[in-house]
Order: sequence, then structure tokens, then C-alpha cells
Amino acid sequence: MSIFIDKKTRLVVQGITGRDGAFHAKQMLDYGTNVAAGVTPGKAGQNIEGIPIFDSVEDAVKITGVNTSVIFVPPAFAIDAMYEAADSGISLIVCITEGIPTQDMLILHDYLKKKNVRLIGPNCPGLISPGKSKVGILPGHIHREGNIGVVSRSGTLSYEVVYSLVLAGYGQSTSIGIGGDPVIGTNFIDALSHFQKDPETDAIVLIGEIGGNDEQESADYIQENISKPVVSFIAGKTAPPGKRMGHAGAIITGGGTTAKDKIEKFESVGVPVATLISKIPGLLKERLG
Amino acid sequence: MSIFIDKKTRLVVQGITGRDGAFHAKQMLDYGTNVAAGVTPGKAGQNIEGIPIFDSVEDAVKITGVNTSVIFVPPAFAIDAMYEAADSGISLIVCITEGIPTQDMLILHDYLKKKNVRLIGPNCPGLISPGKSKVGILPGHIHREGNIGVVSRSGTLSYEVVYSLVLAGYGQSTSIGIGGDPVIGTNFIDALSHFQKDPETDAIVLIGEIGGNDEQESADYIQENISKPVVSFIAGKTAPPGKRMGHAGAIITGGGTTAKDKIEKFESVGVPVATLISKIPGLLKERLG
Amino acid sequence: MKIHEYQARKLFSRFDIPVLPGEIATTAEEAEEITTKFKVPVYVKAQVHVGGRGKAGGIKFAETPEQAKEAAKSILGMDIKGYKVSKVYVVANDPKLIVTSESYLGLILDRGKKAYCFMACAEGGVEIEEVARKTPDKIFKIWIDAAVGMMPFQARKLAKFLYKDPSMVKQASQIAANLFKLFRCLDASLAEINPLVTFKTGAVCALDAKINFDDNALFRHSDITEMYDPEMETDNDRKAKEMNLSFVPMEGNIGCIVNGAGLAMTTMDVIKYYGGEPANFLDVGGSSSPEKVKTAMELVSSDKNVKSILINIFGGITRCDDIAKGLLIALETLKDIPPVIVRLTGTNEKIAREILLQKGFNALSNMEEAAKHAIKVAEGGAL
Amino acid sequence: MKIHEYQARKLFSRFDIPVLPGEIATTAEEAEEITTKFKVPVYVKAQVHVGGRGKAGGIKFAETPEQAKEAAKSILGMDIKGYKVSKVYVVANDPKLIVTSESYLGLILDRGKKAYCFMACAEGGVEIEEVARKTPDKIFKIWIDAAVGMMPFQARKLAKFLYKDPSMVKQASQIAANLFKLFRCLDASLAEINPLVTFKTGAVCALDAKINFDDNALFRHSDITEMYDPEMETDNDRKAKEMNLSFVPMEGNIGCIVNGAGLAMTTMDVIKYYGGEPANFLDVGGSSSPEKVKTAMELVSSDKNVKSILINIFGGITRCDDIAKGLLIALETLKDIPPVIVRLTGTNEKIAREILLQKGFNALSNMEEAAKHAIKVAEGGAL
Repeated sequence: MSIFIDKKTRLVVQGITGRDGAFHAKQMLDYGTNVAAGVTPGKAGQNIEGIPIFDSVEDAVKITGVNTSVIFVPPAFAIDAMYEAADSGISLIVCITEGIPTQDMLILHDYLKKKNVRLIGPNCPGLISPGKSKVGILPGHIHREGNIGVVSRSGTLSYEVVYSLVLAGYGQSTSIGIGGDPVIGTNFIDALSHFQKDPETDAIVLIGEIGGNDEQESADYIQENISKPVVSFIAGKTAPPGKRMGHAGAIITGGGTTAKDKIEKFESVGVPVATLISKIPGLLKERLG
Repeated sequence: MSIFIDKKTRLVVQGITGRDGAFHAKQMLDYGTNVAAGVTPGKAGQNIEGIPIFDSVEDAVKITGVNTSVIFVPPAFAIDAMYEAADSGISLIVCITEGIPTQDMLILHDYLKKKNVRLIGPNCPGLISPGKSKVGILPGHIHREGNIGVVSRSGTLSYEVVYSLVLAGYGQSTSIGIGGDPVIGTNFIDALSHFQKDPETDAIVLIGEIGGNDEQESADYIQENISKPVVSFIAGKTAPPGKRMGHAGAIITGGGTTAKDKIEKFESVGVPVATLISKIPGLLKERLG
Repeated sequence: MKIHEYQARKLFSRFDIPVLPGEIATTAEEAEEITTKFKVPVYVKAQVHVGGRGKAGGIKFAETPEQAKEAAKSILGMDIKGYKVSKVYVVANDPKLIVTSESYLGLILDRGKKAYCFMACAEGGVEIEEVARKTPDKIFKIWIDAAVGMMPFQARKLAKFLYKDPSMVKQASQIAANLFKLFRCLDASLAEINPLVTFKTGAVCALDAKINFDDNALFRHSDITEMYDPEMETDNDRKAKEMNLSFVPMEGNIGCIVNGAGLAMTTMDVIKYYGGEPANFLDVGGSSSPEKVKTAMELVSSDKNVKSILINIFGGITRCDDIAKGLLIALETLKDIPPVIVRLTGTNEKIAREILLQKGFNALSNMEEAAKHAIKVAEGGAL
Repeated sequence: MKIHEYQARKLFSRFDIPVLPGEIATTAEEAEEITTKFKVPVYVKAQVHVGGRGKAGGIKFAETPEQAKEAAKSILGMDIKGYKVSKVYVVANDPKLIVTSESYLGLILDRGKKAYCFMACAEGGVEIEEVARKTPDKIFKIWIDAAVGMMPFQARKLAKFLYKDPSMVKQASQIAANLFKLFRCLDASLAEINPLVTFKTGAVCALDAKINFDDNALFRHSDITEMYDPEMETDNDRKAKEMNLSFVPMEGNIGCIVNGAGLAMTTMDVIKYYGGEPANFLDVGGSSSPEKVKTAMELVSSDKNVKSILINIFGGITRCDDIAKGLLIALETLKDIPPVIVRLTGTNEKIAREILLQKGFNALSNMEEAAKHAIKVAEGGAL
């Protein structure tokens, strides 16, 4: 097993004719993902790398039976694309697009909950269940099949962690980048609860960063609900307070949101925090025996 | 037992200083309902019939521990009153007020669902669990404790039915008027499912009318989920098509919403429909033995 | 609340939905002047709140200003289904604009789904209820969540159901989006474009406009309330409205005054069941006052066919004593009142019975008995 | 996006939030004229996007037009935390308006609760972050659902937390409701009134105004985008913005060019861990192009303290070959570039390595090794 995606994932790429959409459709296809359809309004009948293109997600669902969508459309249209996916019977939406207005996300979040549709992102790298399926922009080749669940707010940082896990001989059940925007679909706690239930996951690496207090809430959740070993890493120890460091998730908004606060919180519930990424495998080894 | 309200119901009356609010607060109190508080902004510290008045529902909840609210405030303020109740920890809202904009009800409906708050109404007479509690404007003295669950879109019509049940020796577990507006909180199916689970309810009387297709959906639900006997009555057999008959629920909107359609549908799933209210007790007797 | 076609078209323009130029005239001369100004043939359309204006001769085509004057002269003052025509709408009908297709767009609220329902049909200009009944598959529906509003992909879907041409799809998407905006901003209960046409030029345009509003929301739309046309109601309609009564006249001879719509319908059903004919539906509503009852008596007895009046009250929020007081006032102040049969049960029933008894009135307590009695009295029996 | 106080006050007025009269001046003479017109004493306030203007001498009280001129003269041209003052806001300060209380109202988005958070505090005119940290109980919070919007009872609650007087409660409720409307309509990310004051007259008024906007939503608010003041950014800020780079200069001597904010922060952390000092935070973002890398190189090497540059790329949506190409362009076109250490892994890594190798560049693959090497080079070691 794995979480959220596996061999049964049938993918539609929304915005498949754009630069990034086309490139990553091929990358996913090459990785072995079942990329069954693409959608770009007005381009029905064409194809990219043999992937048939449809005018609407509804058509793609009807004809190809896709159940998962990955979104590469520009920010001004991404919200529409997500509602379209949700209304067309897609059960998992992975939104790569960056720059979606926050207020739109609030309304979308409630709607997807009502419709029982899972969203990963926006502004995220997607996720990969090595050997099974990859949905998003993660570099497939660095991942290996295995028993570690990885969840991160940051894309490249999670690659770095995965890279060091693989060097140490650890594969991943699923590695998921949840995105760094203020309002996201799937959060740390969602991922943790799924990893806990997944029989193929034996331990979890949680990669946090400064800003917000999702890490603190996760720490409380771990203490209550997670019996599998969890190892953490927090980015932003040298970030000056008040300065904006890239995406919105990385603003220090006040007391309690610094790297130090988060590290202390995790350690208080027995979750070790690695000082360097290269030290994560060692901490896992201690716990997995 | 009973459904939705019982001896544990602690009531706050929103709009208690209005003509209807004050009158029915006393009526409910006299019936034996635990009317613990009233709310009218700006009138905190006063009392009506010994019921203390508060400025906000939050204050009423904090000080008197009320868990149910009945709303008598004018339509322009009733939506605000319902949100206030929901946000202050009330778990059951009974809205008597008539004339609430339909679009406002759409948004409210989703919000209450998210907050897990039950709404009965708006534009409804409320409900009564005889001998336990009465919330709303139903005439308490006509009801008797017993084992029949009554649910109706129309207030006065349900009184009429209850009256004939009592004459025939049948009491009620709970009698509930769900209201006739286009968008309401609790519907027939909600009431049916609760009556099915209530050990004190042995049979159900469902009182429908022309307009919409809630009765048809209830018929399907009964066939699938209700093992207790159900007897029905449908008002509006002589209503001319297209004419507006009082509240919005009673418009014949097109095919399939006439009294005849509804009667046929109920009979097709084995639910007998009484031709006169006075015949309901007989139909019940046949089924209850 | 209903408004006229010309008012609905104005609202369409406000929300950027394309319509043809048109102006309102209350005299034949004005219709002539408008046509002169437009410099093209026109349609002269009676402005009344009922369907079937065309069949009744309320819509006429005019090639010239003179013809428009004649058309207006014949339509103004006309009686269409009981409504007197006092305004005509003069709409430009440029012969260069050749209609190439007619379809239907409509927006209502779906109470079951608790969402807006947007409907499109490739057959326009026809009675949509008819189409819905006979060939429901021809109507394409989309549901719109209230919190979310209409999304571009939904507008695109509707437009694509109607048109193939990309420019028409784009125009129709915009029209659908704007119609939704209008519906939401103005608390409509129905908004229809029937027909939505395409011209040979490729333009998409609303040829007709119909909007109804949610009465409950009018308090926050003074601009809409101002559109209310008092000419479109009878004296009885007006009286009923002022007192917040629901009143629908019918063909029978037994007047009904009841509290609650459901009980009012049931009262009619019971009369019918025992062989009588109800003369009206009348719901005095919840919180009733004596004045309401007096007005109700006035309305019901204004129908000269009425031979007996059945007052059927089951008191809840309605208090029986208010009804009794109102009835006594009515009996004292109104003339030529048919015999009244009263049935009372519920809130303040006892006080009410005492009030009535002082005037020699014996109220019944069983509805079916009361109905049977009212039928007998209507047929000439003793009170 | 940030805007100036005077712009925020204009928006307040548009949304019917009461403010005192004020006008903008770019010269001392204009400040004098405005004061003459107001006929009352004024505050002359530097318009820069940083806090602590008062402490820096950027806010001055002036009794007379002459004093206002002097005040403006001393403030215009001032340097406040690196920002040059080119505009002052002249605000009327009628001595008859005696301030009787100062409080705080603020609206932000609570990412955890996925709702708007409206905050009120009876202590106004102070740093609210300070209050939040030291005495969190003094801040009253209300959460507002996005689909529902702000309800009157919520506005009443906030207002009642601040005031007892019914008229003040009413005024403050309206102000809170309007501030929420502004926030929603304009896609703000922060809206603050600090202080919200009451006058002896009983009036409630916003004495200061602060609004930040959601950058992601600016595409649908051209009126807000026009408020952007290019003077409020450095040349480097501008360059970074044009290329959609995230760039924050710091004190150290090792320049960083990284893809992804998380990895960029980690790169800084690693440098620090091994005893080095990062000179900046720079995230080249996702979909990177060679031009972006060139601009990044320009930004980083413009800091003369930088002794080595560490390019750390883990390719995902970023393609390593784009980075390699951009680096080569930068090396060819820019002068005085400090030694560059490259670490590449991920998408198109192989192609990238080939490109770099052609120019004699040996890219590393381990981040920590690369960081240690960059530190050594910055300390004068060999590349």
C-alpha cells in the first residue's frame, strides 16, 4: 500500500498543453503513472505524448475513467479548474499552481470537504508512491520503494530528505509535499493519520519550517494518535524574524512560530528533530532498530 | 424517549420581548418546557415571566446553560439570530420566523451542517414531545404522550391530525412541524430516520402537501430504511395548478408535484394515504394491530 | 414579485446582458415617436404580468411609425386575462438582424438540491414547462453552489450545450455568468431568457426577459420594490397583500377563512370530499389580528357566489380570541354577509368561545362537521 | 503588497469608515497650503512602508501653516530605515476634537482555522504584537466564516468589547462591518485601525489606517495595483520582483542561489551550522528560466561582501539544465563575479552537468559538502 495514490490512480492533467503541464505529463508517464487524459479547453482531439486531450474534465472522466487530477493551469484559472475537477467526479486533486488568491481557497476548502474530495496543495510539488505512481513535479528517479512516509511543506527540501534517505538505504511508501500557502487542502495531520493507517509505512519523516503553527498542532496530534516512529526536520533556523522568506507559509508571524519554538515542541512530545538533513536516517535507524 | 427535544432541553427564546416571543415564552413555560433564558439585545437584566433576559446568546449559554434556541425575531434579523445561536454553542435551533430570504437560507444551511447544529424551520410551528417539552407555537393542550411520531410541513394541519389521533386514543412521542419554505433545516427524511431509531415511537404519520418532491423522496427513503408503520396524508387535492397557495412550499411547480402524484408514490411503496384526517387513526390501527 | 418585460430588460442591460433597444409608451403617439426615432420596424408589446400575450393579440409587428401608432392604439386598454393594458413596450426590430437560432436559458432555485439550477434548451421561444414535461432530455441542467457561485467552467458548459461556434460560446458564457450575477445580487426567484437568439452577424442576444423576485428579500432591494406595478393587481389582491393574507379566488360557493396554508388546502379538500365547492383559498397566516379577520371577511363576501362562509381555525400562533374579535367586528361593520359557520380549536379557544357565545354564536370543534354544515347552509339549509 | 497610510485612508473613506481630513504633499509649500486650508493644527506624517516612523522623527505636530512647512521640510528627504521620504501626509488635528479613548481593531486571515480573524483591543496606538505576546487576554478575537461573511451579532460583540455607550457600540459595529467588507472586496491580507479613537463629542473615528493586500489576488484589483509605490523598493527589490525571485539580503559573506523557499532556508541553516554566514536568502522559484538565474547572479554579486556564491539546486519543476545555462550566461555577461560553487541534483541533472563540464565546471551533488566548500572558498580557500 501507500497513501492517496497507487497503481489504481488514473490521472488527468489539467493544463496539459502549457510548458510545465506538457513537460511533467511526459515525466509522469515515463515514471509509470497511468496518465490517461489531459484537459485544455478548445484543444479536444489533440494529444501530447499519446495522451488524449479533452475540452472538459467531465469528458475525460466519462471516456477515460480518470479519478485523480493534477493542475498546471495559470493561477487566474486554477480555482475554476479545481471546481471543475471536483464537480466531474475526481476524488483527488493535486494543485501544482502557485499564486492562488487566499480568499478563494477558503471557499474552495469548504466545498471540497462537502463534496468529499481531497486536495493536495496548491503551490505544492505533488506526491509520489515510488514504484506505483507519481502525481506532480517531484523528480521520480531519486525515490525508492520502501517503508518511510515523508511529508513536507517544501518541495525541494523533501527531495533533499528523500535523497539522504535513499543514500542510507531507506525507501518511501509515499512522499508528499503539502505546499506552503496559507490555506492548503491536505495538511500534516491528514498525512500523519493516513500514514498511521498504512500497513506499508513503518516510520514517518515530517519536514516543517518557520511560520504558522501547523508543526505544533502536528506534535499534539502525534502524541495522541501516532504510534509509529516520527522524525522531524525544521527549516529556517537562521531566518531573521519578520522577513518574508519566499512563500507565505514561511513568515514569522509572532510568538511561537520560530524554528526554535517548533523544535522544542516536537522534542517535548518525543519527536527528535534532526540538526542536519543528513542526520535524519540515523535518527530513523535508532527508532526502527 | 422522543426526538430532538425532551426533559433535558434547556431553552433560550431569541426575541423574547416581542409580542409573539413573550406570549409563547409563557405558553412554553406553562407547558413545562425548561425556558431558562431570553435574548433581546439591549434588554439584559430585565425578565419576562421570571425568565432572565440577556444581551446575547453567548451570555445566556454561559450563565444558564441553554442548549436549544427558539427564534421569534423579525425576518430581517432572524438570519443573524440563527448564526448567533450556532456560534454560541446551541445545538438545536427552532426558527418560527416567517419571511426569511431564500438565498440566505442556502448559505446558512451549509454552515449549520459544518457546525453540526440542527435547524427546524424556518417558518415552522416548532415541535413538541408531549409531557416532556414543547418548543414553538404548537398548542400544547391538544397533545398527549404516546407512541406515534408526527411530522408535517404545515403547522395547523399537524394540530388537526394530532387532535384526531388523541380522540382515537393515540398519543405522540414527538410531533414536529418542519415548515413549508423552499429551504428548510430538518426535512421529512431527517425526522423519519430519528423516529425509526426512537424506541418510544411505534408508528409514524407523515403529513405532506402539494409542491416540491420531498414527499416522493421520503417514500423512497421509507421503502429502504423505515421498518415502522408509516401512514400519510396529503393536502391540496383541490388546489388549482399554478396558483400560489400560501407559503412557497405549496406551489405546484410542474409535473410530479401534485397531490395525486404524491399519493400514488406513497401507495406504490406501501404507505397508505388517508382521504380524510379522521381516517388516519383507523389506518394506524390496522398497522399497529 | 413579478415585474414587466421592459423592467426586466432594463435590469439585463444593467448586468451587461445584450438586449435590443426598446422604450415604454403609454399612448399611441409615444409609440409612434419611439418608432420614428428607432428608424426600423418595431414590435409593440403589451406589458402585463401574464403569459400568452401573443395569442391574446397583445403583441403586434409594425413596419412604420404609423403602424406602430395603430398597433399601440389597439393594444392599450385591451383586457388580457383580466389585466388592463396601460403600457406597451416598443422594441426595435432591425430587419438586418436575421435570427439564426432561438434557445432558452433559465435560472431557478432547486429546493431539493439546495442549490441554484441553471437550465439551457436548444429550443427557445416555446413554453419551457411543456418541453420539460414531454422531452426532459432536451433540457440541460447545471447546479450551482450558493457559497461558491457560478464558475467559468459551468458557464462554458451551458454555452457549449447551445452553440458550437467559439465566439457564440464565449458570448453565451458571459451572458450566463451575468444572469447568475443578476439573480444573486437582486435575490431573484426566477430569471429567464426565452428566447436567447443568435443573429446572422454572429451576435448572441436576449430577445425577451423575465425575472421574478423573492418576496422575502424585497426589504433589501428598494430599487426592485419601486418597480412594483399596482395596476397588475385587483382590489382584492391589494387588500389581501396589505393585511398579509394569502387569497386565491376559485369557482365554488363556500367561502373559506383558515389559518395555515396546509389546513386551508385541507379545508378545501374536505368541502370537495363531501360534495361542496370551495369559493376560495384564504390563509390568514400566523400572528393574526382582528383586523386581518375583518379584511378576510370582506374579501370572501365580496364574491357574490358565496352562499356560506366556513371559518376554520386551529390556534397555534394564531389566537382563537383574535379571530373571534375580528369576526364580531366584521359582522358589525360589513353588510350582506352570508351565513358564517365557525370552527375553533387551540390557543385561547375558551376565551374565543365565550366571546362568540355572548353574541349568540356557537362555534363547532370538529372540522368535518363544520364543513358538512357549511355545505348544507350553502345549499339553503338552516344555519 | 503594502500601501501608504494616505492610500489606506482613502480606501477607508470609500468604505464609509470615518477618518480625519488629510491630504498628501510632496513639497513643504504644499504642506503649508493644506494646513492653511484646514484652518486647524495638523500632523505631518512621513509616508514610508515601515513601522516606527514616530520614533525616527517622521511624524511632527504643527500648530500653524508655517510650522507645517518647517515640519514637512525636515521630514521630506529624510531616510527612515533605508527608505527615502518623498511624500508627507498632512492630517487635520482639530483641537476641539478631544480624544477620550484609543483602541485597536484588526482583521487578518487565520490559516489554522481557515477563517478571518477579527481582533479588538482596548489599548490602541501601541504595538499590537507586543500586547499579543505579553498580555494575550487583552485581545478579543472573533472568527468569521468565509462563505457566511461577517454577521451583525459579531460586529456588535467586537464593539461591545470596546465600548459601553450604545451610540459608540453602534458606530463601532458599523466600522467593523465596513472594515470586513473592505477586506473581502479588495482581497486584503491585513487591515488595521490603530488607534480607533473616540472623541469627547461621542464620535468614533479611525486615526490611522493600515492595509496589506494578497499579492496573489492583485490581478483582479487594478485600482489597488495602481497604488503601488515603486519608491518603496530598492533596485534589487525591483529586479527580483520582475524575475519573480524571492530575495532577502543579510549580513554574511556567502551568497546563496537556491530553488524552493524551504531548501533556501535550509541552505542558510547548513552554512551557519558549519560556521559560515549566509549573505542572503534567494529562491529562484519553480519554473525557472536561464534569465532568472542570470538576474539572481546579478543580485547576489551586487553585494560587495560576498566572497563566494553557493548555487544549490534540487530539480523538480526547476530543470537543472536551465540553471546551468543561466549560470553560463551570467558568467559571460557579468563582471566581478565571486567564485561559484554549484550543487545540482534532480530533473535534467545529467544534461546540466554536461553543459557545465563543457565550460570546465564540476558540479557537486551533496549539499553539505557544497556548503562546506563555499565556506572554505569565502575564507580564501581554493575553488
